[in-house]
Amino acid sequence: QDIKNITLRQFGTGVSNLNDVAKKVKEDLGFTLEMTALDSDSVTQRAATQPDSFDIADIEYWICKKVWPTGNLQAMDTSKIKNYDKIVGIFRSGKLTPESVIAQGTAPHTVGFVEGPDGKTFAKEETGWMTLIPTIYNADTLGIRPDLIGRPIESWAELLNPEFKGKASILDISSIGIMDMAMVCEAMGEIKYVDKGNMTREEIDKTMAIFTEAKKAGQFRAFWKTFDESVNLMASGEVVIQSMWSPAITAVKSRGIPCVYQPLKEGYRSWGGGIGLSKSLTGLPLEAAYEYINWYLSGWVGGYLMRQGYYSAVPETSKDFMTADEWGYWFEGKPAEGDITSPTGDKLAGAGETRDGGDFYERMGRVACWNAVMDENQYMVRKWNEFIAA
Amino acid sequence: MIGWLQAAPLTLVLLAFLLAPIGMIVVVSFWGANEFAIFPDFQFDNYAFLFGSEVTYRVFWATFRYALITWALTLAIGFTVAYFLAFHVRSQTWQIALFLVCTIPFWTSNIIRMISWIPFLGRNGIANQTLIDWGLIDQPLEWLLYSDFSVILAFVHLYTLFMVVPIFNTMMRIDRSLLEAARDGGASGFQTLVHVILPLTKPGIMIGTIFVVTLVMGDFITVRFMSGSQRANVGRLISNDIGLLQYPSAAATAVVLLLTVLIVIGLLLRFVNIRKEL
Amino acid sequence: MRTGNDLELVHLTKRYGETVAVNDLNHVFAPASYVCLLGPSGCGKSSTLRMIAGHESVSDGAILLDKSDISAMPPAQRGTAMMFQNYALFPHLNVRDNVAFSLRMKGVDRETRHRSADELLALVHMTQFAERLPAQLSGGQQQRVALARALIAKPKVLLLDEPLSALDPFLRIRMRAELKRLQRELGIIFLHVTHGQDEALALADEVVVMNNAVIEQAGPPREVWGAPRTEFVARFMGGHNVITFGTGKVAVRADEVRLAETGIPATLTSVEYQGATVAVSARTEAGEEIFAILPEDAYFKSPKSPGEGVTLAWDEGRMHRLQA
Amino acid sequence: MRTGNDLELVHLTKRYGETVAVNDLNHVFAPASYVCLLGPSGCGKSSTLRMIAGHESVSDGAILLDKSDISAMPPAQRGTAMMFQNYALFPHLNVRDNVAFSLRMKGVDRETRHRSADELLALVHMTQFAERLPAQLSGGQQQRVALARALIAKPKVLLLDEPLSALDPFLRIRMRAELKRLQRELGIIFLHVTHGQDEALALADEVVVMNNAVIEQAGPPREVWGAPRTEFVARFMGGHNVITFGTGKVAVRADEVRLAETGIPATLTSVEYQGATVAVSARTEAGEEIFAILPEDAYFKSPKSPGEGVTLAWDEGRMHRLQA
Amino acid sequence: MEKRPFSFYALAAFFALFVLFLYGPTITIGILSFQGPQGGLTFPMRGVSLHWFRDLFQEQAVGDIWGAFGRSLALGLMVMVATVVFSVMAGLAFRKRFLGSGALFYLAITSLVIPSILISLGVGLIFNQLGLKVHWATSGFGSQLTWTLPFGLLIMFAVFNRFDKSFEEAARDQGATSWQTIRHVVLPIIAPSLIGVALFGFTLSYDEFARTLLTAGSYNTLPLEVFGMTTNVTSPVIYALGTLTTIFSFAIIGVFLLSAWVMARRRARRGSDAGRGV
Ligand SMILES: Nc1ncnc2c1ncn2[C@@H]1O[C@H](COP(=O)(O)OP(=O)(O)OP(=O)(O)O)[C@@H](O)[C@H]1O
Ligand SMILES: Nc1ncnc2c1ncn2[C@@H]1O[C@H](COP(=O)(O)OP(=O)(O)OP(=O)(O)O)[C@@H](O)[C@H]1O
Ligand SMILES: [Mg+2]
Ligand SMILES: [Mg+2]
Repeated sequence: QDIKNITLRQFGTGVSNLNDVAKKVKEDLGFTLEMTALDSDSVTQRAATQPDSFDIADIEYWICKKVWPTGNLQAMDTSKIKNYDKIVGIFRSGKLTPESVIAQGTAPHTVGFVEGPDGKTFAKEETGWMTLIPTIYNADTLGIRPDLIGRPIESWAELLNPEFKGKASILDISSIGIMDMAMVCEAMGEIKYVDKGNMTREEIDKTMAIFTEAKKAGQFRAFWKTFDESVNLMASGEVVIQSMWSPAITAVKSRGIPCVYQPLKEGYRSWGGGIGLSKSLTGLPLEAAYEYINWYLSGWVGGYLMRQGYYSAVPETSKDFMTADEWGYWFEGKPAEGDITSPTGDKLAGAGETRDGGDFYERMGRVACWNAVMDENQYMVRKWNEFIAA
Repeated sequence: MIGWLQAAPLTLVLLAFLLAPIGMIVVVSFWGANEFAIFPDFQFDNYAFLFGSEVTYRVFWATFRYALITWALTLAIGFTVAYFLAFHVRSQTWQIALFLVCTIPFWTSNIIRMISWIPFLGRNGIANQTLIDWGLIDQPLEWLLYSDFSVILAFVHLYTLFMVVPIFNTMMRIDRSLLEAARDGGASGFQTLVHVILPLTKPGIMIGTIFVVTLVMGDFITVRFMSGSQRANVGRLISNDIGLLQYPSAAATAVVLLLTVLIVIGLLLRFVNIRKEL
Repeated sequence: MRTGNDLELVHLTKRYGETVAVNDLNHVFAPASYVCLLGPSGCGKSSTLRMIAGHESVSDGAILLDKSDISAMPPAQRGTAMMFQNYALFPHLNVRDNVAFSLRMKGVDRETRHRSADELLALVHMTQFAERLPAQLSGGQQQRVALARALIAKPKVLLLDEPLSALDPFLRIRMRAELKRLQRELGIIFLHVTHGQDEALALADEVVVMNNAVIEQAGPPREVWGAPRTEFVARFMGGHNVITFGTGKVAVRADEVRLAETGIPATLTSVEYQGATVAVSARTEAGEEIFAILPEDAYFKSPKSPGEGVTLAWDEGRMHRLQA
Repeated sequence: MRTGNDLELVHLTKRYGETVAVNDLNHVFAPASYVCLLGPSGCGKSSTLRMIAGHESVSDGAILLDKSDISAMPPAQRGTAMMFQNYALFPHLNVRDNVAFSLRMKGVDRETRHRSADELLALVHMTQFAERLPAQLSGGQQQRVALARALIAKPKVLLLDEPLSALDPFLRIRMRAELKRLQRELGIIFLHVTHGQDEALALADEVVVMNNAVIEQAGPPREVWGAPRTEFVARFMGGHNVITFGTGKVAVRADEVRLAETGIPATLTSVEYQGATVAVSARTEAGEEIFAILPEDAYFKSPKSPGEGVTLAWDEGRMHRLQA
Repeated sequence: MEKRPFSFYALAAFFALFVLFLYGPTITIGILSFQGPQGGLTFPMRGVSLHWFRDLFQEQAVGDIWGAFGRSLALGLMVMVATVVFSVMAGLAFRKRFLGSGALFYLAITSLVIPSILISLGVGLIFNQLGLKVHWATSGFGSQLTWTLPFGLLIMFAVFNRFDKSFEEAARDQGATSWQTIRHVVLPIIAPSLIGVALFGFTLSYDEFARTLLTAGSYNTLPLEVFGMTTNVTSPVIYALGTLTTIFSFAIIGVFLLSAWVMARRRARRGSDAGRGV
């Protein structure tokens, strides 16, 4: 059987499920990759309940924490991953540099490994069997409209500043939203968390109480759930400050609307995504999947994603697929020398501009917490529902 | 015998895709769940939590409120439109043509249409711009979007036609000479409307009510989009639970919602014999 | 002679786009008369009636009731009332409320209007059905309710559009006696549209025959039937033969034609038994069809069958010259 | 005498739950006869017809056509054909295809069936309308098409349920002549249900009067009209007075009653002009209502109005004793 | 032409406003689909171009519009055919009483009023528990039928309530078998209403979101795809899609009305004696 006849079905959110990737796979590897883009709720559901509907799951690490125990995914043998050694430390030991402190929350490496091919529980350190192969990740912060705010923003606490009444927003995905809330509450000095990624019920209650009060006072214009909504909220001026994702900023900017991904003194909230393989994948398709993963880490995709403002799991391979100027702008935080364009050709920055937040190490080194699933998740979800209904 | 054969496809579809799922939902509502999976069990936790939470009552109330307001508006608009089509548009061809014109927007995906309300109603949207240009307001109206107003606006937009059709259908069955008889009896146009047309249109209104009320009570996507996730109804509660893999909890809420809807509809059905009135 | 409550049509015309449904009618209906408007389908009877009632606008001309022009007034203020062919009873109201409808519209209080309604129900012998819904009544009963409803406003003119056509023949004959009785008791104009000349002859004080949007002939039934002015009226009223002579057309009543020894030879074409009489038709050598109504016993003394030769005869004096 | 194509009902009964719609009918319809089934509403006429046609199951008894029981056969194999009151022409098929429908069902090829259809259309004078849709035809034309369609299967019995009631009075009289002509030409049994005794008298070779689910009287029209067996028949056929004497009831034909100098005193209650005749009714001192049909000129020599006293008389020999 | 009363103009104006309201989003979509290449989903317009229409026919960054469109079309057609066939059969069955007809009727009503997300949830759960694969053509198809069939059935009730039984008796009298009666008489006569059922079935299916949400399997239908696309930067391409859909619907309806008009004309030319006493 020819590997070229194989079709792999991948699903994930629109963030990374790009048709250009599938096209390139066809060119470079010869087999077909079918991409299905879903909203984040559906992604979790698919992964957890419909193992037959996909071969490759493109999900986030915190989702993995929920999905892995269903047994729908199979562990991957790192020895088959060529660039395994070059994957940044965050996804292996948890440390970006040997001296880094591991941030709170569901750090990727804590759910990145299992004991063996059939392992059900996550391992503490590298075992040679990976749950997800890391693909992209980023450090998130608040996006702002500098033109409409007109003053420097330095703290997460500004999100609840009454000055922005009716012009603020956060996202309505509980696992992520609660982390943003925690960043805000901590910055306001209202709560001191033991572990933002694993709150106690009291902490959850307190956090929610603060935000519910703000919501009732009309602080928020809307909540957003999809990437697109956040872009529209910002671009249309409905909202001037909100939690946001990096490419969303890029999208707003590409319309000529000023928008800043504002680094804040309390640090970033980070997230990471990876590729998992369906349990039912065996034989030739499985081989194709490994081939795909190896290709994924070999640089082209990394370059593509980095040019959108994400980071690649194996930055050094991506370098070959980026111009020096691009690499300098995106990775090293240097001022651009010429126009910086997106993979689709839209101009994102002109000469002299620098990326918000500095270079890779500065940004990823200041991560305060990771998107998380906590022990009290169920309780938190119910509280979240109450918050929305309030 | 032949009757059974003819009814078989409908029956099978309904058994497989309606009754079985309902059964499943009822069963699952007693199951347990953890982070990632649901497991067979027999516990009342889901219900206990549901009825124990003050949010449940608030959300059910919000759902009823949406249903009620939407119903009142769709009824007022739907009745007027149906009245116009039935009594003022004379040729059948025109009636059909106008109907079709009303249905065309529904061929564009609901989601696309909902997204497009934002540039219309937003702070800097057409509506606010126009009002400011006309000098009617100085400040943009915030409540045009992401509010109960926008949610209900979208509901009315989506569901008025479901009210128009049955009312129109009933109106077309009213004998025209009754209207002349009313005029002959000295009734003004308005009196004719109140004393003759309205009572005779009741069955259509009932059927339309059934459509609108159930559609609004079961909705989750409109509320989410149009309120900017700031409001909740029962449907959203369920869909949130589903999104977070809390199927048993979703199922319990669903069972309660279903019972509520069925009770409401059961009450409405007492007033109208659907099969006869069509 | 023009007295109080008479109804006059002056150059009354109705056009629907190109069609002229009613063409320049001029007629005075005497007070307290029972008038039957008769004519073939589409001749404009309903249009005339509906213009008088106010359910159709007048294209031209005027309608004078009691000498004042009512043609621009709303139906309820004209002093006319209409009874519809299908009765048009409000299905959601019971009999009493149907009858009391117009009073309710005027804002008359419940008790008063129910009392008035009950009086009218008594008039049409429907008191015991006051609580029923129209769907629970037979055709004849419905008709009486419709009548009561039309009469409650004390109209000066009652307009009836084919009021009997929905009834079966027996009921029809009973109800027409009832109509006649009521008209006598009330002493108002009844303007009754019908297809049936027997109905018109039986009921009317005055028969108005319409054709092609105009009045062809009007007068007491005996005059119209006995002396039809035109061929159309002669044929339409029935019971007449229209025979063409060189000088013009004449009408001969069918019951005046005899089978005799001498007369016009003809071939029998059909025989219809009618009970007391037998209607035979025969074709003359000129190709004209002539009908004869023969007394039953006379015919059956020497019955003939179609195809046989017969001789037709009538008294010269019974021939009646037609104008057109 | 029993010959070939006769139709016999044997203990024919129809029950709908509790209601007995047709109760133990026994009757033989002679071949090639035009039979009218007459009776008040709800007496079971339609039920009888529909059982013969096969559209209603038989509760009890048998239907023999040509001596073989057809009561269990499907409609199309019985040798009967039915013409429906509203004609039931298929609105989506043109006239020719409507007529050819049954041949198409049998799988007859297009050309043959069109040829047969055209023959029948010629028979009913509808050739030129072959391409039209039913909605484009007038009532009378529709009726002819329905007739042609019913006849194409060459039935031995044609069943007609109130075929003329949808037509206006003029058309009705024309179409009944047409029906009679066709029946003569085809020589098959026509079984025609009607409400109207005039229609029955005019058309029928045999009149069958039903009442309360049974046959009250059957026979040639002249016999039924001239010698009604029961009070019901006498009243139903019309034209008769039923008068109670100590010894029983007698019937007197209304046209035999005269206004005379001596006789039974009575008060005139109504006068209906009928054209050639005048129908008057008067109430005797015994409270009985008696009708008289008087020749027009005789009456108008000394016209009377309601309320006046009159004296009624008739020849003793014209009284006819009733059985019930 | 009769002079129209004042109320006619008032109502016509109201109706026009209603149509404008229905078309509000459609018009917004229409305008915004001509955004310049730099423009987004919201006002202001950044130039005017056909860029997004061209873009619509090229591959998108995310998602597969045409694949999803194809699936939605296929699913819509499947649902349409099944709805027509099943509801006609059921409609025929319901003309006589049969054992369980009452229960089946109430089941259909339940199917109509059950919130759609429950069907989605239940069917998803069942397939999951039975180990079956969810696919738009199986579970998705079934779920959508629970929505379109009750509507179809109600329309069939309306149709058969007005259907004159004597047509069938006449056909049987003419020797047609039951199947021939249905094939040659019943179906052609009710055909216009069937077009209505078909259109209805297709529209409901084409726009259905909630019932397919958890039952579509690996591949998205169009509404799901559009929703999925909003997880990345959504461009006015979806507006271009909306505009094309609208134009296409207008075209279909135009053709439909035109052919109806032509047919009426052709008939009129052959003349009519209807209502004339001949
Ligand atoms: N609303 C209308 N629009 C156009 N033409 C009409 C309208 N109503 C009646 N007509 C035409 O006017 C003429 C007279 O109609 P009208 O109803 O007065 O006749 P009619 O004598 O009552 O007939 P029928 O005995 O059939 O009731 C007919 O040619 C009819 O077609
Ligand atoms: N399908 C039915 N179910 C129950 N009862 C019926 C049905 N059809 C007829 N009947 C009853 O049977 C009796 C005879 O009805 P049938 O239709 O034969 O009368 P008919 O003589 O034709 O009356 P009409 O002159 O009104 O047509 C009536 O009492 C009627 O109510
Ligand atoms: Mg008329
Ligand atoms: Mg009958």
